[in-house]
Amino acid sequence: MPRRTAIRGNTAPGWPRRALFAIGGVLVLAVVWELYKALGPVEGVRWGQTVVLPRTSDLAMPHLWAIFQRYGQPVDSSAGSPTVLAAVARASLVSLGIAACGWAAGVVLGALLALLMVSWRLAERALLPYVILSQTVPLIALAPLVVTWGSQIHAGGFVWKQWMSVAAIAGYLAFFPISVGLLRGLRSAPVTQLELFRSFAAGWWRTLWSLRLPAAVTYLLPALRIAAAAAVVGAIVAEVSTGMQGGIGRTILAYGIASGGDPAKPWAAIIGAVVIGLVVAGAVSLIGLGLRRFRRGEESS
Amino acid sequence: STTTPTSKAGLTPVKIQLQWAVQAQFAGYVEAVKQGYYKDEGLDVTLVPAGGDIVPQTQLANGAVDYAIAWAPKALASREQGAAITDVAQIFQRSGTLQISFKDKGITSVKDLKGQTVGSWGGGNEFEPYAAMTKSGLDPATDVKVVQQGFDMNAFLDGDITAAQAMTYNELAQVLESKNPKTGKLYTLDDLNILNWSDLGFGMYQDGLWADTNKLKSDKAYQAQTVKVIAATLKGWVYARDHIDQTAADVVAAGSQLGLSHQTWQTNEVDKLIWPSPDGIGKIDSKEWAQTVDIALHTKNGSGATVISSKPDKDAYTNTYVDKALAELKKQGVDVTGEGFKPETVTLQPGGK
Amino acid sequence: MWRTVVPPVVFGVLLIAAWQAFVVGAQIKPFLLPAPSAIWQMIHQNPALIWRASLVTGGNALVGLIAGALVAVVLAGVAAAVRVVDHLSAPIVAAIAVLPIVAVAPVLYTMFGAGSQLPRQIVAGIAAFAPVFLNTLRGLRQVRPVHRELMTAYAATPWQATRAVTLPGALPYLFSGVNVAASLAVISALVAEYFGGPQTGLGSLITSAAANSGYAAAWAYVFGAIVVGLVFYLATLGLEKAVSRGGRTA
Amino acid sequence: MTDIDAVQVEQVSRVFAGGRRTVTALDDVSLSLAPGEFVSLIGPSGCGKSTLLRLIADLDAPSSGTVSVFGKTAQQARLDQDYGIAFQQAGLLPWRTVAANIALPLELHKVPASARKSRVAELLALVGLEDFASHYPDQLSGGMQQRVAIARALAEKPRLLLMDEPFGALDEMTRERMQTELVRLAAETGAAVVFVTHSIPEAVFLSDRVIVMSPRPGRITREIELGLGPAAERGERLRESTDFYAAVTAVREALHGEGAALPVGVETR
Amino acid sequence: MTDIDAVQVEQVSRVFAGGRRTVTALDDVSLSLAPGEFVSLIGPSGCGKSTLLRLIADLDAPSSGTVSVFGKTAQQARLDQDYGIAFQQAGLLPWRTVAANIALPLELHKVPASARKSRVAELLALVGLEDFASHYPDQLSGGMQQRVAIARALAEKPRLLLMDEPFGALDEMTRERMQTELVRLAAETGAAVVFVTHSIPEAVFLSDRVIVMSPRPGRITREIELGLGPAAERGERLRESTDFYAAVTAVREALHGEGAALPVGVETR
Ligand SMILES: Nc1ncnc2c1ncn2[C@@H]1O[C@H](COP(=O)(O)OP(=O)(O)OP(=O)(O)O)[C@@H](O)[C@H]1O
Ligand SMILES: Nc1ncnc2c1ncn2[C@@H]1O[C@H](COP(=O)(O)OP(=O)(O)OP(=O)(O)O)[C@@H](O)[C@H]1O
Ligand SMILES: Cc1ncc(C[n+]2csc(CCO)c2C)c(N)n1
Ligand SMILES: [Mg+2]
Ligand SMILES: [Mg+2]
Repeated sequence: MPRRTAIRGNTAPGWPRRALFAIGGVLVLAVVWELYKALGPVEGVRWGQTVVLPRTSDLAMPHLWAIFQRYGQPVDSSAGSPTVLAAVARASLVSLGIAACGWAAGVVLGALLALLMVSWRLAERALLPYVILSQTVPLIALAPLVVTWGSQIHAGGFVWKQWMSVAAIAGYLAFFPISVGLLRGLRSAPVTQLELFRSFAAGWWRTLWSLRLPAAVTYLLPALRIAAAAAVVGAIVAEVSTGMQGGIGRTILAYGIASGGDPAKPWAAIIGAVVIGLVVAGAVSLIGLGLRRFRRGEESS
Repeated sequence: STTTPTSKAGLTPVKIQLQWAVQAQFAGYVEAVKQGYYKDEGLDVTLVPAGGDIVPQTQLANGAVDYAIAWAPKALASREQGAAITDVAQIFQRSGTLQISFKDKGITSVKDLKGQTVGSWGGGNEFEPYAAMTKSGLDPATDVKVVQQGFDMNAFLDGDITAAQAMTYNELAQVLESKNPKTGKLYTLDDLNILNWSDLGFGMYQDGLWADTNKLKSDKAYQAQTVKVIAATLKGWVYARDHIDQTAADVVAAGSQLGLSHQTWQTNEVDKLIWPSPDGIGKIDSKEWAQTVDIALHTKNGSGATVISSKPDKDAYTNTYVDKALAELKKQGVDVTGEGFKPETVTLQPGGK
Repeated sequence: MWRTVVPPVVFGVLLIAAWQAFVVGAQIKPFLLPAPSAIWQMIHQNPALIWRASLVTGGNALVGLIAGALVAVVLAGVAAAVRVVDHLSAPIVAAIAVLPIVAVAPVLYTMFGAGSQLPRQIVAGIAAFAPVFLNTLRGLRQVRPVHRELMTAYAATPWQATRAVTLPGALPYLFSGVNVAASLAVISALVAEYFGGPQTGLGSLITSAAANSGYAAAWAYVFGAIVVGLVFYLATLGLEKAVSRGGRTA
Repeated sequence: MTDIDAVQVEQVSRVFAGGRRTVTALDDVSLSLAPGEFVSLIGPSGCGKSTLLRLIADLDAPSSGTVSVFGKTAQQARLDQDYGIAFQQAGLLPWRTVAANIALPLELHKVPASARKSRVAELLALVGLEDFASHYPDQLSGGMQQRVAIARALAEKPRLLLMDEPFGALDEMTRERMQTELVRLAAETGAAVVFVTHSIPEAVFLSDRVIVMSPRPGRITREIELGLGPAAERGERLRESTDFYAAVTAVREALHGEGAALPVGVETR
Repeated sequence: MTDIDAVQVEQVSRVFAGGRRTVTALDDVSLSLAPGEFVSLIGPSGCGKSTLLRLIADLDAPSSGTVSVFGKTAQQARLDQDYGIAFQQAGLLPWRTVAANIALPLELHKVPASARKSRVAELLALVGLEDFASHYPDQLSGGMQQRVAIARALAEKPRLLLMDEPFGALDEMTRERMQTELVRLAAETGAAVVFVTHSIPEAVFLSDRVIVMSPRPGRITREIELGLGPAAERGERLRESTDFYAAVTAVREALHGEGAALPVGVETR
């Protein structure tokens, strides 16, 4: 008998408390970092030949305040050079935009695949293993192919741009969680409800729209979030792979090249990359708010 | 296709594929754009930056760009895979690849590398040290520990790599822009032992300008355009030779993400790889070419393969176009040999700022 | 068995046949797209090299996967038990989930030394951590009230309750995390080779070959990577079957 | 009966060819239902009650034999929406409000919004849930959910209602109230009903006729015609009447084979 | 009664302080149970039956009043493992075999392996599942699962059995068989039983005493002492006897307040 246990008190802390805890977590990490840097050996803790705890030199672990100071200073000595913060923010926005395109492309491709697999069992059996294996193909091998074949496309006035290659690669990473998650979600509609729709003589599309898709929302949302993170990672890797300028991936690399004399600089860019990842994941969570009514009964914590 | 679309102001659009991000390594091209030399020839040139996995010569062969800058050995390997490309101007006359180590390691000859951790970029940039080691009786697979070298020099600075690969114009500067934790001052050349592959006789042709072989054969307009591209480019390099500081500033302005002192150093060092060019900048020397081919034929890389398996055909390079361009420039009174070139002494700032 | 093996095999064969036909029919140059036959030839020529490199990369991925998964499980256990830890770790876990390899790998080589395999293993471990942590935490939270009350009724100690109910119940979740983590660990270990470490793995071979337009060779090494990924995937599936016999969670 | 039969099941068998062995869920079952007639199917677990219902609803097809509904094929009847169906679980869509759940079949069949609205209001009143129109299913008790499912089944005024243990999840009191309601509703709308249940008193209380089935292979073993008076008059009193107990005893005996209890350890499913 | 009471509930209240409003689940409830006595709790949904049972089991604590079990506090009784408990859902661990599920409490209380083995064999025989020892729960029917849960509750030969609607999920026939078994088991082991149910016939069939409760606030409204003869002799015949029907009617009336049916639309939970 489906007795509801929903009466349980809502023990999850509210928004402000959660945010406080999150800040606390970051602070704890910061303290651990600085403590280890202060107390750990410069050469790192070794176990036999390998370093098992990191080196504490400024090169390996710059002071956190050095990183934050670096944000306020100009990128380089040339006239009119923007601050690192401005440069990282601009590069992050570029990557964010590309990742968003890649994410959208991945969502469309992943959804199409999921629909194909859900409507045709044989397709699922034949395709699913390859969907999984597709993710073990390294981007190093893929990037040149994407760039090469992309440049062959000239349809009308359309010209394949470099950022499109980056977005395509981001999409390649993003489609995977979508196709797997959505497939599960579309299959999650209970048999009784599917039969109900059959008893209403509802067609395949109606059933998809009114039943399968709403039922898939709880699976789709985490998939969208994972796909967003994957798209960001994909965009950043692909920027480096394809040599695209202006994004945060390229910035990380460029600042990394300078790290020998300016160790805080690459960290400033890395933090930028993590922030876009979090922003994108957070933005996708907002989609979840819009779809709240499809998530009734989902556990809050 | 033979139809060359015209862009704004009747200029012909041309794309040149760089090997890397915009930096002073490509100063001549940057200046040819900046000083309007391409425009004077009726060309609207776009410099296309590359990244880790983009192979410039492949981009050229599949028509994504009109010209590409490439290292000869890698370009020859691509030719064996069917890429129809031709070296039409060999800008860098000397190889700029070094193997550097700290003085206290005592590595003064190739033989001293035995048993050491040797850095390598892989990806076709490793043939010079491999050839040198093989010649000296070292087996790169067993006698040294080859470690992948990343984009930064931290592994070298931390001592994880004893002898690191370095371009005179880039990674060497990265080291010299770093502080020696023991002294708190920047490292200097006195702290380093340097093996210079070019001086040791293992140099292979590096940055050259490559064009599409088939179009060179059949497309008159492309032939004429190639001469123009080369002429303007060489003029850019002349400017870079004569205005080192301005060039460095222009490179930074063109979007290089490294600092000014680094780009000044880089301009100066790149100039050294070009000037003086007694035969005229861009000329391919058949003896040097033969050395490149010879090393490419006989040196095995980490996976046991040689760069190329047979001698390249005669389309691999030609001086036809560079000769025309040089003649043109000489008529304009441009100094294309740089006999009197004197490198400057550049002071690097911490972090290359 | 028949139904699960035949369709993917047939699809794979068709795919490869179409690829071969395209390359041969349209006379695609090898530097644009290598033919499957050419790739196969490269595999055939150099099986020992691919095998050795696969062992290196696969070994790093395995160490990373095991370490990352262990840390994730332990931390998930603590987070499930102590709410404060859960809330404190939330932003850090979220950040780890979006850390790009390109950003962390160079830093790790600087922190742990570029001459060893450890940074690669850490990269693989970081990649494996997030999915295992998040799934396991969900699994640990999913203990059915009946089971929890049963343990109270039996006056079971917390450790007994954990062992008898919480851990076994969380296993399927843990494994669905491990399944995702497996292929992530492989790809991450491989990409990390790009930024440092001994040049003995598949990643080094792939870049090296690709830079010389040796795409047939590059794809022969990619084939090695795919096989390693497949082995990991099947191994985690098999492990799941072996450990969680007895069927579904409630 | 002058009308066409509401349901006509003729010599129907249904064999499931499972992995290792085949299961004969129904073996040569025949059954007919007059319009407006209320028939209950009762029998031990696995005797094929649900299977029979699903064949009538064209959610499954017989291995042999024919099923016709109002003189058409079961499939045509389904496409014409001649029946309403309710399952053991309410099967409401959790993301739709009560009103939207009831409106679902109307929406699917493109009934205009205004007509839909008034019909939903009618149905809400019928099942006594006017105040809950904009609640979501998880805000309702099990009994209320079941009433929503029943309202949904009635939405298109079907001439035939198929119900598979719709009250299984309810507590005894709610269940008895729902039974009273159902009898009233069926009488009011004149619908024929096929009602699957495990409960003997429920079957007796509701039906004009109880059909007793036995498993392996699924067969109809007895049909018991009941004469407990017109639907409208059934109520609490009936449940305590001697007639009622007599009928319950009769069905129990038909079901258990005259008191021959099975030994423990032999499962009937 | 010369013995100490098996259960002694004295003036117990339980108030849940929920988000917006407080719910008085039990209000001043007193109850005592002699050793070996079989008592059923019956009442509409939400009247506090489960809450009362959980207080006795020390799975929850009263807001006021005291609960003692065999003269000790409920907590002490729980720690001493004086009771066995079975919930509405069987609550078996899906990753343990039938035998391992039954052995669970013995394992947790460090009964040596050999003793455990023989006790499990005994229990399997008791519930007629000897052949299913190494099956997993998902390979069993609902009724078989419930029997495993009961065997588990009996594993440590408790002097008190607490059962919360253990037969709710079973079909009528299996349910009746399980009832017969339970009466026999309780009589054989001499255990006192507190049995929660929604089914009037079930309460009547099983119990020495039926306790009727009413909701909001949860109170005991009636206790009905039954004299249907010794446990061992109850069987199919009893269910059809006039005494049985009379008792069922008596409980029904106690429960429904003499035929005063509630209007549809007012939920009792
Ligand atoms: N899809 C199926 N595949 C194989 N066997 C099936 C399938 N559906 C039903 N059966 C079998 O057919 C028989 C009848 O099943 P059915 O669901 O009709 O029983 P039932 O009378 O409704 O039982 P219950 O009272 O438990 O609902 C059972 O033995 C069952 O195992
Ligand atoms: N943890 C809780 N928090 C708040 N209220 C509760 C909680 N547990 C029970 N209640 C409330 O206490 C009352 C009694 O609940 P209880 O579960 O004891 O009822 P019950 O008689 O067992 O009902 P049912 O027949 O549905 O099982 C109900 O109104 C319920 O909503
Ligand atoms: C992974 C990796 N590959 C190559 C280089 C070296 N590199 C950077 S620029 C340049 C000259 C050609 O443009 C060369 C050889 C590196 N640092 N890291
Ligand atoms: Mg059924
Ligand atoms: Mg209860």
